[in-house]
Amino acid sequence: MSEAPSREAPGREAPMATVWLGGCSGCHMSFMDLDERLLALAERVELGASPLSDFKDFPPADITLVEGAVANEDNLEVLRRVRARSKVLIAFGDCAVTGNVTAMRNLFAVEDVLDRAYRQSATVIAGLPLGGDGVVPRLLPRVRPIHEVVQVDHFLQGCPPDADRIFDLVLALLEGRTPEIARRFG
Amino acid sequence: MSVKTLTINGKTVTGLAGTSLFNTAWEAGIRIPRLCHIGGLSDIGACRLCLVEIEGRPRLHPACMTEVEEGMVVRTESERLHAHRKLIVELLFAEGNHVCAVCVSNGHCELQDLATSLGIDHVRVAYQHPRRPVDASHARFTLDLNRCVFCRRCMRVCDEVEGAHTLDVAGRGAELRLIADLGQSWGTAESCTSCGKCVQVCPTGALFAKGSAVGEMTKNRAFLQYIVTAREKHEWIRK
Amino acid sequence: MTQPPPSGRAPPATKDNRQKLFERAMSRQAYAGHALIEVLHTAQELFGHLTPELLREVALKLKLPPSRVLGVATFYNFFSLQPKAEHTAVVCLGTACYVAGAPQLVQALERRRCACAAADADKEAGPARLSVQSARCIGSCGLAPAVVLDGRILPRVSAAQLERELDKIGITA
Amino acid sequence: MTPEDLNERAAAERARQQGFRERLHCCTAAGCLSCGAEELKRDLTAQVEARALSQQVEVQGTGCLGLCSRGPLVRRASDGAVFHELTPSEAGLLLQPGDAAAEAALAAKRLDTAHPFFAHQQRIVLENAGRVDPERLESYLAADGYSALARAVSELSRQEVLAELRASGLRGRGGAGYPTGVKWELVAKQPGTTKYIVCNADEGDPGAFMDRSVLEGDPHRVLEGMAIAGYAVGANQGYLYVRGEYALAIQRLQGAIRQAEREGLLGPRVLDSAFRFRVDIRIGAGAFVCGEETALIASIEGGRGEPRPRPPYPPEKGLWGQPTLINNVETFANIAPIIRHGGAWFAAIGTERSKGTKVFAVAGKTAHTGLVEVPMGTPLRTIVYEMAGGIADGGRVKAIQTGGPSGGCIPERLLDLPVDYESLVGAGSMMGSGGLIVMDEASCMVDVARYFMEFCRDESCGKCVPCRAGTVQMHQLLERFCAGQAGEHDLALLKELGTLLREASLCGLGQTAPNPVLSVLRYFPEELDQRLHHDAEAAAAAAATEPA
Repeated sequence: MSEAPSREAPGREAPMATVWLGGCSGCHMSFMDLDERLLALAERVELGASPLSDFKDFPPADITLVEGAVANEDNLEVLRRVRARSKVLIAFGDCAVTGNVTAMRNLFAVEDVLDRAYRQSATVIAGLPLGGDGVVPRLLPRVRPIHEVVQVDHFLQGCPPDADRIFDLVLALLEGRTPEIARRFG
Repeated sequence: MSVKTLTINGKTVTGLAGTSLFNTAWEAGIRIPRLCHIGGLSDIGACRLCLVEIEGRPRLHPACMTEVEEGMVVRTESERLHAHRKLIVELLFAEGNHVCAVCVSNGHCELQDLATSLGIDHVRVAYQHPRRPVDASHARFTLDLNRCVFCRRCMRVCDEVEGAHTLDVAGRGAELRLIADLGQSWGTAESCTSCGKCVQVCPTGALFAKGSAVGEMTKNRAFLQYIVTAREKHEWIRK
Repeated sequence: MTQPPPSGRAPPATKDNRQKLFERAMSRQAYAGHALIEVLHTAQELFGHLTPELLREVALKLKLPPSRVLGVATFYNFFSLQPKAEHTAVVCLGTACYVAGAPQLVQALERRRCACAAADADKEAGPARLSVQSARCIGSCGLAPAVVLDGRILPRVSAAQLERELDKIGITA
Repeated sequence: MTPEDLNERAAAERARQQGFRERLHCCTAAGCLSCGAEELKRDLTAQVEARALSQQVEVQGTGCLGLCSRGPLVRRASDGAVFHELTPSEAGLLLQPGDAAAEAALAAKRLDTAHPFFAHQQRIVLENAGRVDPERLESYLAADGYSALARAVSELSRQEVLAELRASGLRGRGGAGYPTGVKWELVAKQPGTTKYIVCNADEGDPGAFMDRSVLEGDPHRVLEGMAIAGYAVGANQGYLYVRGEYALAIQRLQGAIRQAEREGLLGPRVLDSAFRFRVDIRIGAGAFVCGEETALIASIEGGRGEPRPRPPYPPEKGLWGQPTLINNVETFANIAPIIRHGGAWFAAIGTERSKGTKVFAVAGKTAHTGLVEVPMGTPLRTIVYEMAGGIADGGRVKAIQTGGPSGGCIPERLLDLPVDYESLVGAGSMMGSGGLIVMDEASCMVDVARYFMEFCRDESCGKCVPCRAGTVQMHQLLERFCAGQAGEHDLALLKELGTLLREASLCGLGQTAPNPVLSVLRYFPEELDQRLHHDAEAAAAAAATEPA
C-alpha cells in the first residue's frame, strides 16, 4: 500500500473513488440510492475516479469502494493500481467480498464459458472476442474475491449493500471513526 | 435418575445423568453454535462447532455428544473456541458454492446466521468452486448439492424418523456426496415417501421446496420436536 | 492393488456358476447386514466390478437400504463401480517409493495410457486397455520403487524397465 | 489337543527337524517373493529330490529375514548363515557341504550376519522369522508355539495373566503407546459376557510393513496372542481386520486359523479347557482411516469406516456396543513371549517407560533397507548409520521421518534420541507403527510435508469439517509454497489451519495430519522461508493468472 496524499488543508474535501470490476454495477446503483444524502456527501468528498466520472489515470484517494470481483487481466491490473493509490480500500458488495455471482463461472473452464456466451448463444456473429488487440482483456482462469489479490481494509457485504450501510460506512471513515458494519454475511 | 451439578461459563447448572452438555446448556439459556446437531435426531459430532473446553481435559469435546458429569467445569466461549468456529464456518463457505444472493434460503440460513454471529466478514481460505450437481427430478423438492454442508440431518431424519433411509452419503473426503437409493435421480428413488422432512431439517438451501424464489424458503423445524414428543411421551396435543 | 482378497474356499469361477457362487457366499455369511463388506469383496471378485444390479441384489438379500450399500461401496478404494481395464498398473506411492522416484513411473505409465487411449479412440467402446492406479503403500518398501503390473510386483523398477514390461503385454507406445 | 499333546507334538517335530543334516529356510515374505523366492524354493526342492537328499535336507519357506533389499534370501540352519540374491545354481551349492569350492563360490553371496544390521537386533516379535514355516503349524509348535496359551488356560487365572501383562510394561505398538495391561484390565472388568478382541492389522502408514511381515511369517503368533487376550478379558470372539492389499497375509492367516481350529487350539474348547475362542478375518477394503479404532469398528460392522467421537472408548463400548479390546499386530505378537518368560523378563528390556523392543521398517536412501527389531532406547543414530549403513552413495542424512502421515521429521542433529514413545513425541514426531524413512540432502522437506498432506486429504473420511475441508486447504497452501507463490499470510493461514485440525478434528487422522507440516516449521523453517514470496501482492497476482 503506498502512501496516500495528506489533505492539504482541514475542511477540504476528501478524495474518494469508486471502482467497478467484475460485477453488475448494482452496488453502484445502490450508491446512487443515497439520494439526497449524495448532496451531503458531495460537500465532504471529492469524487475522483469513478464509473460516474471522467478520468484518465486513477487519482489517489482516501477512500475507495471497489465493486465486483477480479475476473480478467484488466481487473487485476486496475485493482493493484487502485490499491497502491488508496488509503482505505473497501470491498464493496458481495462480488468483491466473496466472488458471488461473478465467480459462478468458476465451475466451468474459461473456454467453455466463452464458447457458450459467444458461439452457442450468438444471434448475430458467432466468434470469440479475442483478437489479441488488447481491447478485450483476457479472462483469468478463475474469478477471485478482491482480498485474494490485494489487502482489503473493510468488507461491506450485500448484494447489493443497501444505501444506509454505505452511507454509515463512508461517514464513519470521514469522521475518523472505526466503522461498525452491520454484519450479514453472504 | 441422578442429577448432576456442573458449571457452564461460571453458571451452576444441573442436568439429568445421560443428558448432553449441549441440551443442559440450552435448558440453562446458554446457546452453543452448532450445525449437525438438531434436537430429535441422533448426534454424530461432525461439524465441530459445539466443541467446548472442559477443565482438566486437554482435548476439546463436542457438547452434543458429551454427557454431563458431576462437578464438570465447562466453558463454551473462549478466544480459542471462537477462532476455531470462525475458521470452520469459513471452510464450509469455501468448500461448496454458497452464492447467497441467488439462494432460496438467503436470510433464513443457518450457515449464514453462524457467519453473522461469529463476525465473519470475509473468507480467508480459498474458494474451491467444486462442480456439484443439482437434482430437480423430484416432483416437489430440489436437492442442490452446491449448498450442502454434509451435516447429515437429512439422512438421519429420513432413517430415524421417517424410516425410509432413502438418503445416505457416498464417496469420502472432499468427494463426499449425498445420494438417494442407488445414486439415481431422486425422483426415481423408490424408497422416498416424499414426506419432506429432509427439506425441513436442512440448515441451508441445499434442500428446498420447488417454486421457492430467492430468500423465500423458510424451514419449519417444529415438527421434529412434535414427533419426538408424541413418540416418547405420548403427547399428541401441542401445548 | 494386488489381487483383491481371495475367498480361498471358492472353486474357480466361470461365467455360468458365478451367480451360484455369489449366492453361496452370501448364505455362508447368513445374509447378515454386517457382512456387507465381505459380500462386496466376493461380488467384485466374481463379477469384476460392482454393477447397480449387483448392489441392488446385495441390498435385497442382506436387507439393507440401497443408499447404505452404495455409501459403503463408494467409501473404500478397493471397490470399483466401473469395469476393469484389460491391464492394471498400480504404482506404489508409499513414502519410500515416493522418494525413490515413483512419480516418474506414474508419468511414464500415463504417457502410455494416453497413447493407447488415443490409438483406440476410433474403435468401439470397450474396457480401457490400461488402467493406471496408485497405492498408498503396498508394504514392499525394501523394493522401492515398486509397481504392481497385473498382480505381479516389479521391484526397484526404472521407467525404462517399466516401458519394456508394457511392451511385453502389448501396451505399446 | 491337551497341553500334554501339545508338548508331545512339539517334541516330535523338533526330533524330526534334528533328523535332517541340513535345513534351508527360503524367505517367502512378500519382498523376497517379488524377487523370485517361490521359484527358488521350488527349484531347490527339485534339486534335493534329484540328488536323493530328501531324508537329509529339508527345504522350507519362512518369514521375513529382514534385509528385503537383497532378496531372495536363504538361511542355512546349521550355522545360521544367510545368503542373498541367490540363483538356482548357486542355491544348489548349498547342497554340497564340506565342498570347499562350493563354499568359496558361495562366499560372495553370504551376508555378514555379524554386521550391525543383524547384530544390533534383539528379536522378540520376529524371533521366529527365518526359522518357522508359516504354513506349517508343527513348525510353530516346535518353536514353543501355543505353549504360552497352554500355560495361560491350564495354569494361570485371568488375573494372573493380567498381572503378567501389567508387570511387563508393554505399551500399544500401533501409535500413542497406551499401556496394554491397563487396557486389558479395563475390558476385563466390564460386566457382561459378550466381549470382543480385535486385532488391528490395517497397517496403512506409507513406509511401514512390520505387521505384514509378522502376519506373513508367523501368523500363529498373532492368533495365540489374541487367544490369550480373549482368555484374560473374558472374550470368546476375535476379529482380525487385515488390509485388503495383504493377499498373502490373508491367505496364511486363513490357513493358520483352519489348522488351529482343527487341532483344538482355537474353537469351542481351547486346549481342552473350558475356554472358547473363535477368530474371524475381516478384510479391509482400502481406507487408511480404518486404522483408527472407532472407524475400524464401524468397518467390521459392515459400514462406512467413519470414526465416532470418544468417549465412550471401545473398552467400554466397542464392537456392536460391547466391550472391545483392540490392539495391533505387533502388540499381540509380544504377548506369547511375555506369558512364556514372564512380565519381569520383558520389563528388563528397554527403557524406564518404554519396555521391550520395537520393529522398524527402514526405508529411503540408506544402504540397507528392511526390517530391524531393536530394544527400546536404541539411539536412532545407531539404526540409521550402523545398522542401515547411512546413505547409500555416501551422501549425508538430512532427516528421518517416523510415524508416517501422523508423525514428523527429525533432523540429523537429533539422531542421538533414543527410540521410545516420549522422546519421539517430544521431538514432534511419534513412534507410530514403526516406519522409518531416511532422507538425504537432496530431499525437499516442504515437498515431503506436501506429500503427507495429500495423503491425509485423500484418506480423510469427510465426516468432520476441519479434516475434510482443512486438509484440502492445507494441501493447496503447501502447493503454493512448492510453486514459490506463497506469501506471509499463507504461512499464517497454514499455521492457523494446523491448529484447528489438531484441536478440533474428530479423530486421530485429522488431529495428527498437521504434524508433518508442524515439524518442518520447527526444524526446517528456512526451507519454507526460501519458498516464501516476499512480495505478497505480486505472489497473489501471479497465482491469480495461473490455473488453480
